[in-house]
Amino acid sequence: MEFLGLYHYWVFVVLLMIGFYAVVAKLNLIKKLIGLSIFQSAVFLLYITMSKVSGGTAPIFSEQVSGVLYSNPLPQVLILTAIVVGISTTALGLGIVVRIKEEYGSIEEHEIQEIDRQ
Amino acid sequence: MKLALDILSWVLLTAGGAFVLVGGIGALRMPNLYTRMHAASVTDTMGAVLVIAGVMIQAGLSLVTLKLAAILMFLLITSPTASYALANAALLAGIKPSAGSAADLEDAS
Amino acid sequence: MTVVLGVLLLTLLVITAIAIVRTKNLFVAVMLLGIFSLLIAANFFILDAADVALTEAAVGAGISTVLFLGALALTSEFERAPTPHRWLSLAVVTGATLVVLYATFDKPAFGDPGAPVHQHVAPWYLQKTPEFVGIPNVVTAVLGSFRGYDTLGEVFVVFTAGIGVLFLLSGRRRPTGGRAYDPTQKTSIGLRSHVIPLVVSRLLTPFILLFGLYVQFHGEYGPGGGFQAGALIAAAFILYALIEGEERCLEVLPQSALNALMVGGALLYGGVGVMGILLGADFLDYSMLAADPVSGQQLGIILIEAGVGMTVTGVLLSIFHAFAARDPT
Amino acid sequence: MYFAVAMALVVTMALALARAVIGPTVYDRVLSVNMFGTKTVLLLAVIAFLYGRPDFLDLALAYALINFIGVLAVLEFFRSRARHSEQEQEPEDLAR
Repeated sequence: MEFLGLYHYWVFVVLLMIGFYAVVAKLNLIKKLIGLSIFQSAVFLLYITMSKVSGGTAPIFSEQVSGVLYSNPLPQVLILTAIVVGISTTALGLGIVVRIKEEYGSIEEHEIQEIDRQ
Repeated sequence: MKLALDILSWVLLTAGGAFVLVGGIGALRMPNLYTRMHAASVTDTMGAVLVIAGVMIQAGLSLVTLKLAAILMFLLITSPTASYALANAALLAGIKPSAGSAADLEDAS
Repeated sequence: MTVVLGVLLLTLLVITAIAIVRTKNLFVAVMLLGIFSLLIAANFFILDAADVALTEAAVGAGISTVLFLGALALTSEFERAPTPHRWLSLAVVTGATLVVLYATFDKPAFGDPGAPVHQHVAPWYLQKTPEFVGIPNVVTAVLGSFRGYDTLGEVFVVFTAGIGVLFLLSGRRRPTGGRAYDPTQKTSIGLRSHVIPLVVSRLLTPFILLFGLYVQFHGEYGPGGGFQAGALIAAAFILYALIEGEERCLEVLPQSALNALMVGGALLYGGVGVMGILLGADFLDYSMLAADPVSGQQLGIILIEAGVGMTVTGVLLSIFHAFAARDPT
Repeated sequence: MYFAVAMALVVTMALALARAVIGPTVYDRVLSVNMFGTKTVLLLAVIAFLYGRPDFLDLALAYALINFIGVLAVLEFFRSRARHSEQEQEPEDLAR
């Protein structure tokens, strides 16, 4: 069980780097945005992992559970807002991609650069 | 009485878990799209009913039971509808139901 | 025992992410992204973050799939080019992975109550919420009251993103009547094959709206609040638009109403903050809104959550309409 | 007991994920996404009890209500694609 203590962080690292790979290596702009949202989810996972206290419960008081440990509410607040902001900014990115497609006729990065060079 | 209810809910939960698992295996192992859909959807409804009924017995009569009933109702309405719409779309796209293994592959490509 | 569940779900998460990056078919990638969102919501729930999981559910289950599919319909569905410099990129990424992995060994173990994160303001929030705000959901208390500035900023980011999408995409609307509610066109394949979904969706839409309002106003007592409710209400209208046609949805809730919601929500939030100043307290300090500071705080939180909900609904629906109204080129 | 059911659900989710990754047609993938959604609803309901906080069922309820939208969006996507590509593409391509 000891080595599982860091498993959540390892998953965070791997997810982060999968998203990063999609952003740097893929040429398709929508694929890049998908990679970006994986990257974003990895960061969310890191924050929520840090907020967890073993043996704790969600930070909502209730009569059924009293005198128990509560998990940390602060990272949850930050991520809660970040999720909605994330979808809005992803939508903005998709909007830009759609406009690029309309102007250039392509969403592949190398083709767009070629058109730009002419 | 308490013990009887507990045993009943355990039986329901175990049966539900078994149904769900069988459905999952069916969805993976069945030879073509429509049989997979059959495996997934039949056990979707049955597994959901059993699991939620088992949990409901544990919850007793309260707001929680009401919420569980609502969840069950919405699942029972939406899940078959989604399966139906999906099967319909697949049929319209030209995937023929046939008994052969991986038949949809040859039809589709 | 729940650790094992968490580990399994996290492993599935990694497998899904790899599959998303490997597939060339963007439609498949979007489908897998839906699975990814479900998995990460389950993970959040296991990690005690019920509010966050509800947000991810409200956003990830409907809206993000709809937006990505809308963008795919307007662009293309396949990634055509092979990945260049694949091995170089993989090497760079692997190197970075090893560096960050090395850094994780300095992290406190998972769930350690003595970790530095749990020493700073968090215990204070947990301790003082019943006294200062008097609501059971600490997350809502921190979101609305203790860290009100932060949330105000986030609301304005959402608002700005909405305006940005409107600037980018709403310039050239399809000539009116293009895909307007046209019964002859709908019967081609639509009506026959979709009558059951039609009935079910009509049945479901009011329940989603009702549930959205419940989440909005129950946010002080259970998981919920403006962000989740806004996304849920937007999802209800998106369902209506998918079934009845986008133009019908715009007749029910026209773009001007959406603009009013966007602006009005942000203004309501800011206005509550300014009210605090006018009544002699600090910006976004709600203690003076009522005779009793605690009920003042509660009133303030209800008002700003309403503002958040309005802005999020308006922005998400405007974005959806901006994508849906465009013709593929 | 809840734990055993939760494990069965997670294993089923893994199987559904395998089906989503293998395909082969897009309909298989949509099917597995839908199945994954149902299993998530059940898993969240069971975990809420496993944790002894049954008041968190709102989450499962939210999924039960709006999972459906994803499938409908996909169908609408197929339909509009079929309409736009009638002249350009062979319909056989669409099943992929």
